[in-house]
Amino acid sequence: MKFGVVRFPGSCDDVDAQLAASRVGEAVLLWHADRDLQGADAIIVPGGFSYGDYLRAGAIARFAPIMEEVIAFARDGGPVLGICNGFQVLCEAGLLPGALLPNDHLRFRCRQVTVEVLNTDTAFTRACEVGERLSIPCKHTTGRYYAPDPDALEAGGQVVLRYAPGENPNGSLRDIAGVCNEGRNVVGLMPHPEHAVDERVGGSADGLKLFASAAVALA
Amino acid sequence: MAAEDGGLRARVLIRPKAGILDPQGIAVERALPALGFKGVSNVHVGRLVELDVEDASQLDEMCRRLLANPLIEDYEIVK
Amino acid sequence: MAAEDGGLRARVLIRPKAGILDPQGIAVERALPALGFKGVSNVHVGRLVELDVEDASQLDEMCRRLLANPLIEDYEIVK
Amino acid sequence: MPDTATLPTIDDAVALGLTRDEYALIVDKLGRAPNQVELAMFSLLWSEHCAYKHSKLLLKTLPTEGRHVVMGPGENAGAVAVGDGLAVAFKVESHNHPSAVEPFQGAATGVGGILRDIFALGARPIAVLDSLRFGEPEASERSRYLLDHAVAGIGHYGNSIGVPTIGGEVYFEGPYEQNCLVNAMALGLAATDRMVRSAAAGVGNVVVLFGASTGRDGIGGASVLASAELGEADADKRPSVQVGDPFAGKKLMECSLDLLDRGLLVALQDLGAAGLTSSASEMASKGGVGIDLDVARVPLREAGMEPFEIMVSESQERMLCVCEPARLDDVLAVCARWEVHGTAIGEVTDTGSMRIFDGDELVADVPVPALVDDCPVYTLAPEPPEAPPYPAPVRVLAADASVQDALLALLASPNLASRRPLFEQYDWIVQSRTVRRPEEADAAVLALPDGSALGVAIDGNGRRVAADPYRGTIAAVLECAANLACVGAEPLGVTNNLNFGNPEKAHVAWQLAESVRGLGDACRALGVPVTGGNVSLYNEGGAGPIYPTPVIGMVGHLPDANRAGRLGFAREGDAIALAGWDAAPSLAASELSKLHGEPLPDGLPEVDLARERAVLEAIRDAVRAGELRSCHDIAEGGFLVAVAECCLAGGLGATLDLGPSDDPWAHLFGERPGGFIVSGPRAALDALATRVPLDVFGTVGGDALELRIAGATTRWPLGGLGDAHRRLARYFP
Ligand SMILES: Nc1ncnc2c1ncn2[C@@H]1O[C@H](COP(=O)(O)OP(=O)(O)O)[C@@H](O)[C@H]1O
Ligand SMILES: [Mg+2]
Repeated sequence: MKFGVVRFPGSCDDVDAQLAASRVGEAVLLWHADRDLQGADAIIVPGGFSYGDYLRAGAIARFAPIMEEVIAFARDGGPVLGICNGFQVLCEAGLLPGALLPNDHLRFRCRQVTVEVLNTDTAFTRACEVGERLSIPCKHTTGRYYAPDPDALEAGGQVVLRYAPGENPNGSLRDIAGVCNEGRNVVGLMPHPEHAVDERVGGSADGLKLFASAAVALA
Repeated sequence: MAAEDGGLRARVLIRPKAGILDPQGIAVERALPALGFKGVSNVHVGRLVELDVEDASQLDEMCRRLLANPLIEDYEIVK
Repeated sequence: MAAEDGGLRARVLIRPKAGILDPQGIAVERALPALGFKGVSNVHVGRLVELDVEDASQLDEMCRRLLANPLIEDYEIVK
Repeated sequence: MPDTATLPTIDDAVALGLTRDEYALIVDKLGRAPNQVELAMFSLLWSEHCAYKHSKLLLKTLPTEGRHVVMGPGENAGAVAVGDGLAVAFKVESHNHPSAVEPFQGAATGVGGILRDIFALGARPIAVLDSLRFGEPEASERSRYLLDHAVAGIGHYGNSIGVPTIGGEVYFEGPYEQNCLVNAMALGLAATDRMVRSAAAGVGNVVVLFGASTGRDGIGGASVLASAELGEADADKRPSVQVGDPFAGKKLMECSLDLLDRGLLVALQDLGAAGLTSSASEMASKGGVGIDLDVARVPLREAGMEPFEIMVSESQERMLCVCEPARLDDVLAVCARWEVHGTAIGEVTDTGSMRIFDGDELVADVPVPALVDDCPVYTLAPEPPEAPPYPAPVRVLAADASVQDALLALLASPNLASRRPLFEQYDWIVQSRTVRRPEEADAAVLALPDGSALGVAIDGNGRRVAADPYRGTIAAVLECAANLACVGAEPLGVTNNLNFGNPEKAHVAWQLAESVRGLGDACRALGVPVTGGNVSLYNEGGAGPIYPTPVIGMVGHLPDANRAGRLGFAREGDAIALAGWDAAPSLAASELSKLHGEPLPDGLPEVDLARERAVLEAIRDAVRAGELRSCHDIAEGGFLVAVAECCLAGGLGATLDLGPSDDPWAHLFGERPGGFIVSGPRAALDALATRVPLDVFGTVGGDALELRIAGATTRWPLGGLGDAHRRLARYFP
């Protein structure tokens, strides 16, 4: 199992994602200007502030050369996980529905949140149980999820993760914390599972399940 | 409006789509009365992008692909 | 431009002051060629504030005290 | 040498902050009057900020030697060895005045600046801590504005560049109303044998400027030099507010570390305040060489910049390096990979002079020693004031307030309330090292690759220093050491930022001298070297000087990250003890006395440093042994506040039985160093009792804090304590 973690100028959690992924498989960094996915079986678009979040979070990064390959890989059903800024990039790239807007309180907020798994039939939640609660930190300024037709998303099982009652840190529509595409192979979420893989520094290891899921998917 | 280099100086106004919560607008609207400004309403905060372009016909595509996100924003090109 | 309620719909354009670093403008200008948009230069990114005001004479003070940061931004009021 | 402009006058020199005598000395050193560019360069390097004119002699008295020291004062930051072939570089620096003008950008560029000092050494930045001082937030809208924007600015830069902000401190006191303090500390990790110094070397080597282009940022004062050519209309071409660009900073950081990893550089130096002038001259000075620079090759953000403007510009996100000519192409290729602009702008010479060219034209020629070493240093004329010259705070707690109300008022007071509304705006987890988050322990703890960890704390209670500059500064050092002991860390090194008023005032000079004496004595007593720091003087407002505020940053090491201490009560039924104190604390200069509106006392009680050290070592050993379930030092607010904090952090109540006391108020709310609230199994507490005075006074459990003292019982449900403790949230709507 080989993970490829994209590195844009301004990516911050790329090495963390690589560390987390390497707990369940091999993990390499993919340079934004290359067009080579290095034979990765799953792609992670990590957190951070690609291109400084200037103009609009994810707006510039989604045009990086490597993204052409990631988009093609995703269209062929390859598993792609977008975390925080990566989620923003995948929405901007049209691989995931909706968009992420500035938090309703307009501040950066870093805190441990509890999310509930709604759909386990995706490339990154297979190792979870429906209704299972995961404790994962989130940290962002632009995480308020919006989609024009949330009913359709829910009906289609595209809402993968929901903030537990009272835990919505950003004003996201219907407490949506993570979504997937119709093919279930592309998943994006605002919380940072790569920062919840080691009790010692993560306060929880629940996030490991998302990476393990990718391995299960391929096994 | 003409740009120094003879090209065109274009201005793009980008607004949050109607119906989408605009917390920045709300924050401004809340702050104004506190400063003694009465009778202000319907405040919205968006983005302003100004640029020199040689080929103005590219502007619309530029807005759709990069400067604005049509899902959440409307844009207006002012030349 | 008239606002629904008969008051005035005002538009404020807020730009980075000349000479003040505009990181966003630089980032956008750098990105455009990569997207195949050539001949774009002098890109600046600012903010757009639109609001209904009953008393337009307050606008200038509003800009100085809240909407713009006079230390690093210039503003232009368009009525 | 050919003269470019009409020579500036002695009045221009004075307008630039030099004295007439200093100007005369410059003329003497050059054997002629300096031209415009040269005077601009002298005005920067002979400024208080660069030359430490009023503090150098005091700083010389600080202990800087220690077996762990890898780099001491003199480099961009200090560094200590932490085993496993690794060293930790760390330094605190101030950005007070820019933050008072534009708090968001001022604080953001302050973080950017200290991070560049760290990676200039070849150390990857792994953490930021912030130290903030503002006026009273309840009374002052300006202070609330400064707080809100400075915190957002720190988060903006640190979060965006991917370095966690793992701790900090903030105090609110009237004397900071006009002159807030924004200090930032950064830590970096490097392989000891890979660290670089900033000494330029190798005649004929190339000097490369890389990073952001150069604009008129920060050219405030120096613009008087341009008044000759520029009319009023051009005044707005002289912005002096610097805008931080963390994205450019991130690329610059990765690029610099990449260049060093590939072994392409001879020397590396950041461009901080005083820009190209101080970076290039300091590199030349440390290497005992000369440097030629061509300002015409410097990439500019704005057209028509004068040579002197290019030399003094404070534009952010720039670095200067020296490489061998054969490596230049590789260096520029690495820059290009990171989308960082790199340009060869000069070379190392054997002239011993800084020679500045504008194309072919020589526009400045100054011997390096004259710029860097020959600035006169001044001995202070200290005079203690009659009494601390600060107005008494406004009373906010009734004289007859009950113990019940006093505890709630203290927990809700801006200096004690939870800092969560601040630190939630900081990313404290990126880089996957943060073993102890804010409010989990008294010191931040960062895991190291070998399973050991770093403990870091920053502190400096200005009000206590104002009451007694010598003992107040000792207390600040002890507070940091106590925070480290609570997580089990042994102090390895200290950095400090001396924030004071105008040292030409006798009583400020006295505060500064006494404070540095206290810093030196405390560090010697604890056996901790001072490896670096910064000095910020002239912090005054209309109402006079700020509280004297030495901000102490301390870095320590603990052998096992898994045993890092926690402050919250952890288990029902655990015994709670007070450890360390051998004498009752005093209400003098305490937080309670502030709430009561009492003026500062003239002096603080004496502390026995040898004894304090023994207590700190005993606490540290007990935490390392892993048997204590919680450990928290008693600081502002005193004993009862500390216990309440243990309850809130652990989500558990406690029952305390204190028995009779001749002065219950001092007992409950008095302050003095060296006291700790520990909890755990009785056996663990008994073991600690063999080394320090220890009094078991309570039990963990329930959903309230219950206090029995002298027969009376007072009860605080945790919910109520929590509501009080969350009071700062109101300033971040
Ligand atoms: N209060 C202090 N205590 C110890 N060393 C100090 C202090 N203030 C400054 N220094 C040292 O003096 C040197 C110059 O400081 P500074 O000019 O701030 O460096 P830079 O320009 O790289 O920030 C540094 O090595 C710094 O650590
Ligand atoms: Mg430096």
